[in-house]
Amino acid sequence: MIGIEHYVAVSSILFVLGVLGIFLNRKNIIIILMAIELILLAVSLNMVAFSHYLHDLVGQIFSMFILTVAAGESAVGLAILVIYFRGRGTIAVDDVNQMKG
Amino acid sequence: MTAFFQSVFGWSYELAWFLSTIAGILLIALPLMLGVAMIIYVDRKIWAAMALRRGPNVVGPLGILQSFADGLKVFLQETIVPTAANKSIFVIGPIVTFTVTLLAWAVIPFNSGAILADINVGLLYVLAISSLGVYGTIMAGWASNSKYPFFSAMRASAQMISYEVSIGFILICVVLWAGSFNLGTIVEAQRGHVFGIINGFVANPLLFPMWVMFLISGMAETQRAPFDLTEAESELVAGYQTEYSSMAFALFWLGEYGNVLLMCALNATLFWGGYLPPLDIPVLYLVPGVVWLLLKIFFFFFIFSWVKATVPRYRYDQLMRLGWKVFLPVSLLFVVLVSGYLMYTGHFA
Amino acid sequence: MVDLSQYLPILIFLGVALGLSTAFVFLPMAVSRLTGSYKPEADKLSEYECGFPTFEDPRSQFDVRFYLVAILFIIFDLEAAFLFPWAVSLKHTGWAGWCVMMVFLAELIIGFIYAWKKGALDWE
Amino acid sequence: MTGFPILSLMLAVPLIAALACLLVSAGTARMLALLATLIDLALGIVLWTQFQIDGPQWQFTERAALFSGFNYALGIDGIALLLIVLSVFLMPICIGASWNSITKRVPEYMAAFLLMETLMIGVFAAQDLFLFYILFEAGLIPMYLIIGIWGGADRIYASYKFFLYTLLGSVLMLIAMLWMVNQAGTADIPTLMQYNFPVSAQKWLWLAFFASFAVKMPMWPVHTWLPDAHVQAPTAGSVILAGVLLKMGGYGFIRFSLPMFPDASAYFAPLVWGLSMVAVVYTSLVALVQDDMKKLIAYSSVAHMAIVTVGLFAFNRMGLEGSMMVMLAHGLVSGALFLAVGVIYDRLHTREINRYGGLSINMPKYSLFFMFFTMASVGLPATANFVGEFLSLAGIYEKSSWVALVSGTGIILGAAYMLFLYRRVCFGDQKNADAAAMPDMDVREWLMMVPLAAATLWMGIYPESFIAPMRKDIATLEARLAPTAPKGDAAVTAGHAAPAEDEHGEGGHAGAAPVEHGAEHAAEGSEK
Amino acid sequence: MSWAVSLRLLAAEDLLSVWGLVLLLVSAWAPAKGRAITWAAVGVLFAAIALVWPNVSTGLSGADASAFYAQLSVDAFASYAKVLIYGAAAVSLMVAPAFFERNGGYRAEYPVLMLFAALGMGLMVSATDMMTLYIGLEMNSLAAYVMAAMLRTDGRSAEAGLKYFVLGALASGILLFGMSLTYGFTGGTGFGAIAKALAAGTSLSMGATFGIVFMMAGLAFKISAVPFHMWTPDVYEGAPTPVTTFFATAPKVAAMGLTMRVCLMAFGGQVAAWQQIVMFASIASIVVGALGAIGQGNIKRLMAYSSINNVGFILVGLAAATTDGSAAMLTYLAIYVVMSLCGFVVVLSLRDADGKSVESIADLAGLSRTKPGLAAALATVMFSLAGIPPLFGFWGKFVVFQAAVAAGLLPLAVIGIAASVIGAFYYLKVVKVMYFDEPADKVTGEVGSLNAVLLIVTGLFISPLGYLLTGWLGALARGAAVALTKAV
Repeated sequence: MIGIEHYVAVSSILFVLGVLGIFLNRKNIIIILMAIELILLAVSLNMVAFSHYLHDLVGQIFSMFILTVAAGESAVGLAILVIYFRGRGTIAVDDVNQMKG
Repeated sequence: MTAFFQSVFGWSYELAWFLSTIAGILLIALPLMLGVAMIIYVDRKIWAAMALRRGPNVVGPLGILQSFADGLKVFLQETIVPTAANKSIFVIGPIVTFTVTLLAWAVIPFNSGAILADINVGLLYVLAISSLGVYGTIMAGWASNSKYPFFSAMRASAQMISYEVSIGFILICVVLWAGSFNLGTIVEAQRGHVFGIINGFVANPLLFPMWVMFLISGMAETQRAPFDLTEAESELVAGYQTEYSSMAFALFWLGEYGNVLLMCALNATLFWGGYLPPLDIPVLYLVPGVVWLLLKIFFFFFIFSWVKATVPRYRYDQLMRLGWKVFLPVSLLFVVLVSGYLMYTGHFA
Repeated sequence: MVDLSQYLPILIFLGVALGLSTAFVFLPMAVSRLTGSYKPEADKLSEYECGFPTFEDPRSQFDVRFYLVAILFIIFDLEAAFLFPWAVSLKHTGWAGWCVMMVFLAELIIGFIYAWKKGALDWE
Repeated sequence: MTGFPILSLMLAVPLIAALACLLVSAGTARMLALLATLIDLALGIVLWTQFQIDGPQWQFTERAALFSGFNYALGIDGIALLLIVLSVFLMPICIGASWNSITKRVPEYMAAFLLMETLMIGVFAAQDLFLFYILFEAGLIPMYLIIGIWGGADRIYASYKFFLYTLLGSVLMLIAMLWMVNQAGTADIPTLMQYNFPVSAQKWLWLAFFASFAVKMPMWPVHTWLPDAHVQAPTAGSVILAGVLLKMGGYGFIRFSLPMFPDASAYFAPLVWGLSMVAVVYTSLVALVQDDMKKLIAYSSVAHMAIVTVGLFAFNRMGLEGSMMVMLAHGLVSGALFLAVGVIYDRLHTREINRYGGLSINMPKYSLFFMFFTMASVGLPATANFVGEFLSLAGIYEKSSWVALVSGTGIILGAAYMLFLYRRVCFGDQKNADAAAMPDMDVREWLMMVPLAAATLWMGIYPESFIAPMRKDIATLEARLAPTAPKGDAAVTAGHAAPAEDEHGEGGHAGAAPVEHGAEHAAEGSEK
Repeated sequence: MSWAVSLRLLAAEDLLSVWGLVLLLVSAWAPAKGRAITWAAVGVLFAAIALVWPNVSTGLSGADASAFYAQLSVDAFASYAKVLIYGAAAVSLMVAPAFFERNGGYRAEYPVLMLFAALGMGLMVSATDMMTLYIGLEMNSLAAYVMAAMLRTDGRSAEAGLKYFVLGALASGILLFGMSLTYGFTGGTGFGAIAKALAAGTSLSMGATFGIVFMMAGLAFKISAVPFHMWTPDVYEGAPTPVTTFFATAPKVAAMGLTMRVCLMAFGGQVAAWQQIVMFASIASIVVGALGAIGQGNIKRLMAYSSINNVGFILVGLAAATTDGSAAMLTYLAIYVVMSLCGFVVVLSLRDADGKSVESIADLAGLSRTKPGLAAALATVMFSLAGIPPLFGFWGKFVVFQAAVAAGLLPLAVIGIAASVIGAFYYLKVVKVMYFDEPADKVTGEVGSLNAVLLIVTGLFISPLGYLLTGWLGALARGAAVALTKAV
């Protein structure tokens, strides 16, 4: 039977994948955006699983908020990315280095 | 059916359940594919008739086997995967499109209780699955690594998601009235909806405009004429399928028509009482529900064809304008109106 | 408790559908090799263009409006996500729930009006 | 004791003048600064005359709860009185010294100096631990600016070194203060001076305070900022640095380390002795080989301060009084020496000793003063330093003859390098034409030198004027230290040569072994 | 509790949200009226301060302050933080139009975004439930991301926005993951429920420990504490200076307030679980902030490292985990906000003859002769940030270390304060450049009258005159801290 620990394990794996995706990815900023979404999905999964497990609706409501905010976040992220691309002509991660120090 | 398998063959519950489910799936998928093949033929026939032409009439009686001939032809064709393409994504594109088309049918109630997966958020499921359809399009356009498919895919996806917004709000009106996401429940909620006799939300003055918008949105969503802007020979060649050939190409076609049928089915289910007869009169219930549903689907398909044959094509800016500046505000307004009316009257399902 | 068993057919359906469409894609490939219609050549495999090699990376540039549409979609579609649970539970939440959602919708509409006024909804 | 807030007034006058200076022109700023410092000097004299030698320990106390967490609490005893008087006495001289030599940004310069005066007076008058700390630290900023803006070529390095060394020392003290206040429940200095902290904690606290005061003092090996700062600071900056700022370290030992942590002081006394011995010998030797006049005097300051610490950690009246006297005397003498250097620096703009020579020929009056202060620095009897050094060494001799012996060599070495300096500058041939052409002192320089010389003589001939106000306070301190003070190896009381070993077993009482004329007095103190 | 009561408790936030929306529409119709909208927004922020002020002075706490079914609390603690937040937002709004008009155009949306950011921060510090916490946090962050990238013509601005976005989103993700674990293993999202589940004495489950650790990591990102500080210098440098002014002040207060509430209210019963993390972050921030600043040539980057450094000092108060510690943090925050505002107003006033911003420290050479007022203000800020006593900045460090010592955290206090000497080094460097070096004559632009007024007001606050406020400020901070710890 699938228990809560399985959900937590899966979401932890997703979470770690997301974090690694941000730090190991050297190619494309869009991938970073996706990695962030992955993290948020991991959290949502956790929330829903715990909510089910605890017989408590709050977790599910929380995951709704997370989803919505994630949407807003990616909208803003995309907008910034567009501005960035217009100025720089590239979205490679390694090129985001105009400021150093 | 599970019980049937159990009693006849003496199988265990799990096995019987599994086999009956498989059977159900095949009962949906195979006729659907057959239906798509036929509907392509029908489409061409209707279109021809409106243009006072004959349409396909060579293969088989009245040309009825035309689609099968076409199918066989593409099946035997060489599959070309362009050198510049991202091979795996290129191949996955049509698979996604067609899979998604099939999957959405899992929650459509064909008759009272005749539903493959009677989940309580059926409508959300449909919405979610149909959103996934964008992926097939965008994958195809992207993976082709060629100008025209790419532009076409961008257009197609922008168009699809634009109308999905207003579709979402429209569906909320339906859900408000039905009080459930379960498609079966929604259909049942339409029983005797108006004056206690007319089955279907469509006769409701608050929901009728919603249905009109849903119908039009459905055309835009499935890139049917007059919104078939993804395919423009002069500028975009064959749209995002330009680089495709053989069955991969055909799958997009199948997918497209499958989606059209799904839209028709949703029109029928959400606004026209689904498997219910038009009027809540006992005698009409003698006809099986699935027949009513099929009739309605066909009726809507006829409308689709009719529009395709008669209405001039929209420009892309007009299309986006219609979606964002007309449908979205109007549907939002109706969410307010419908919910306000329901609150005021306390008339919940 | 939610009966998740109803989702199992969907999973099976997914398997079947995937299998079907995969077969549709790959079978012809095999068939065409058997029948000998599989004759790839460089020109055939080049991307579609009007008789000359493509000038530039086809993905390099496209209208930023597509991004804008995507962004708008994300916002409005996700806001609708709040409406769904509200719609099915309106009779339980009563006027309070209705008023709160109207406030929410008002904010959404203000954002919509802003976007409209700013020309985000125009397509030339 | 009239209730008139004279201390606040002394703080306010230079502060207001400092702010006013920023708004006026260079010439006005000079006058304003001189006026303010002279007013403060007058107030300081009033303070001295009004101070009741037999009165309560803390006089002129003021208290106001202006702040939360610490109080605006002022008050002075004899020790603080003398240091305040020293400060206000030196200030007009500093302003005078800068009268012509500072030409750029005069208003800011004067403001910085006046601010320094406020802070110095405040440090000595503060009766709240945190008020003390704030004022103590605040001195860093104006001093940093004085060195950095108006200093010599290497001023930036010097100003950094000065700032960071002192800051590091004092932040540790802050933590110790926080702990003490938390433990004792009050930040009142007089109360804390009576408070008995646990012995184990005392050691840490003592070390933290030591970190601050040793840097400020400065003690070897954290003295290195001092020569740099002195060399680079303008003349008046050097005067104030040597004359007053260094005394804050000594004042800190007297006011905090010794009375608040008597056990730890005794425990760490050998450490202080050791460092002081090294400092006396080492810095004296270093001073011998200096080519730079200011650096030489700076190293001599370090050596003198080592005598101060030795005296302080003698734990007896002689040592403590001697230390105070050395501090006061050093304030006058080294200040005067820096001024003397300043006088010729203003003319030739070099501090290199070899550029001068034979000044006694063309600057006889100057040479006379220079001679006088050189002698005073050496510790010639009848000058200020003699009294202090003698008392300090006598005090420490009671505790450790070896320390006294080694420290005593400092006097000899001091004579060596100072006379060597004097010979090279004032005697011999006039090697350099430009040095030979320098005019003698003018009226302004006379006005600065004469008071210093007079004060030095006064202190050397009639030290009682200066010892009297602090006698009672020193006695109190000695009594506080008596139970824990380490035993001496060379008690010089005739006829009682042996008892040191015998009394060893008798615990606290034994350490009080008094000597000389203050014996009864001190013993009574320890009995109370 | 009725809705009306809740709404009345949150009157300031109601006002902010309504006016934010109104101004949004106004900005759509009158995009050229940026200045008018700005002043309207400033007025709204001050009105909001006036509305929350009574709660600070009366020390409102407990159930009286709880709104919307214990989702939010407008106790004295939240209100104290809000006063700082709204005030800082108002100031950084006031200085914005002039800057943007010189650098490629002012957008009327800026004040609107600022209002929403302020609203989000108000919710953050009020939140007594992880859900409201998250909403407030994101409301602030989303507006902040956009503001960072506001200067569309400047590549650095976009890059700053992008970096801030990516790392900010990552931080929210980590924080959220921690929240989800906490929710799962304590069974609630309300701080009260969590505190009850984690009551002192009960042993902490593995999952809840992870939850705390992840939440601390996410919060550390938001307050830019080491080791999650790396975004700060880039964002501070790249963002338009008024935005940097804002970042350095209001969100710091909000994130710190949030951290305090989470640590002391939700996890107040399990101090041992987070105390060491906080201590480590504190010392690391102090040291890294100080060391990192040494090599910086850009004044904004320097301020960024300085903010990291200061966060370390503030965290010392959190490590104490006492009411004293909280009061000290709040006092420090107030002083820090004013110091930063003053510092950034100076930075905003540094302009060359063409009106371009001067950001290089080397270009400040000899500023004390060309612009004595500016130099004096910046020097005051620098000494104050370094915590040199007569200036008010010392007071913040003082109270914080006092609390740490009182809580028995002597080693932390000793290490922290010793490391502050490193920090003094780079603050001195700025003073050195301005006062000791020969004039470079780069900064020749006029200081506007608005900036001058702001400089005088903030400068007087951090001058020694500030000590006269210690009693008043201390009482307010204490009232707020009591409200926070009493709520447990």
